[in-house]
Amino acid sequence: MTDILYFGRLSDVTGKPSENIELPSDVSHARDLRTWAEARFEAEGVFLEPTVRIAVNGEIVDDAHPLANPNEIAFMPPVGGG
Amino acid sequence: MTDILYFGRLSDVTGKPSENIELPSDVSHARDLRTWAEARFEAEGVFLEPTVRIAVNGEIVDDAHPLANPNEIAFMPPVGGG
Amino acid sequence: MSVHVNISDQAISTPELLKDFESRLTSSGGVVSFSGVVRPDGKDSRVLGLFLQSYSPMTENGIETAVGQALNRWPLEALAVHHRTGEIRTGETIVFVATASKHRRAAFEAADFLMDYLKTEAVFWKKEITEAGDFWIEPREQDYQDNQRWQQSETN
Amino acid sequence: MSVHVNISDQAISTPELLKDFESRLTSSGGVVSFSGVVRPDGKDSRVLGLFLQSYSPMTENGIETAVGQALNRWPLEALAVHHRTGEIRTGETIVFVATASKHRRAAFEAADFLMDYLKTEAVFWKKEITEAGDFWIEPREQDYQDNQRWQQSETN
Repeated sequence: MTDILYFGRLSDVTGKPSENIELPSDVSHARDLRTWAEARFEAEGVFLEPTVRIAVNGEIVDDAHPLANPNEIAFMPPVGGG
Repeated sequence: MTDILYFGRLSDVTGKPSENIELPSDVSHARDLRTWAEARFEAEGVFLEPTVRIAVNGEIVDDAHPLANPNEIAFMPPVGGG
Repeated sequence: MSVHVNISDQAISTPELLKDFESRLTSSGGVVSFSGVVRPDGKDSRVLGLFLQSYSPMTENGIETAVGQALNRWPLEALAVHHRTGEIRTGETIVFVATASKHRRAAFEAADFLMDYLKTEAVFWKKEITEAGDFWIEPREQDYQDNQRWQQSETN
Repeated sequence: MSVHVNISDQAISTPELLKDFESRLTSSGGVVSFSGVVRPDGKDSRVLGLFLQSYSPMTENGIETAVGQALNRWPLEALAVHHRTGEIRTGETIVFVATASKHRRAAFEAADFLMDYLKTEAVFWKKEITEAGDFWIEPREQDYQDNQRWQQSETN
């Protein structure tokens, strides 16, 4: 099981700040998560925005990053400071 | 009678921070005060230093300023902030 | 050297934090503090408060990296960063930074530098709660420019 | 607009002054405070304290002129200057400056500007009381250079 976190305005799209799910078997790389989330939340492209970054277990990764049963994945819109 | 104030290191020379005196009749301009103080305290030239300024009744004056029975005269070494 | 970094949803009392900060100093001539307070005037309507999200430990790690840069760059005796998260009402303090150094310029510059980091790059997501609704706020161009100053002066 | 200028031989409590300052604010996003503490390390020997002379009302008038310049130059909501005179022991606070503005850069710069004035041009005479004796201190070249910055950036 993996925690998926939706930060900032993404939680408005998903209706929740996080969820704990079994990753589908066809989600093998970070880029697959974007299309998976797009479809899951009918997100009108927000998960495909290049400024929305993906962090796996607390580390920012690029789209080509392979996913090996991660504990925690975060979708991060641009951070704006406090 | 006139209050004469000796600020900063000048009070080390005079041995007092201020005094209340009758100005001698030959002290008619600010420059005369310098020579008067020099003689009075055997001051080795400190009252003649151009960076030591004279204030009359709270206003800085130049050496040519005439003295008309002032209430308060201050000898001010360079100010150095707090 | 005393360094405190704290991120919490508890209220910030600037005078108390400053008192605590000063009590740890022994040799500093200058102490600078900055506190950021939630302002009532939003872009379009009155702001009732903010909601601030952090992502632990990424938020803390980022702040600690900026703190390390400040310590490398300025001769500081002590440094504190307290940042609040969660719901913060207008008029309440959202951030407190304090720096102490023998030299006042170092204390001023380090506090200014840390605030620029905290206002532009720090890992926070911020929602304005206004009379007209709630709005997520993403970075302003001015904030990027402010932060840019420090990189320029490093290469010049 | 709230402006406080105070020169007195009474002890300065930075946290209390900051609390009082913050209580007067209604719209500021950023509050900067600076406090200057008497340092133990003198030029040649250990400093036990300072003796600071002012000349009223010349000292107050000079500070108020600098305060006026700050208010003209930066959009401030509030500003406070508290300066201590008389005998001040090492570790005690000699000066407190606070500024508040909607914009943090304005608050930082105004506090920095006022401190430069207070450390270079303000009408004070200062004696260091050290283990090796008492010494009157006159301006350092560095202080003049710090203060010079503000005139340069006005004409550029």
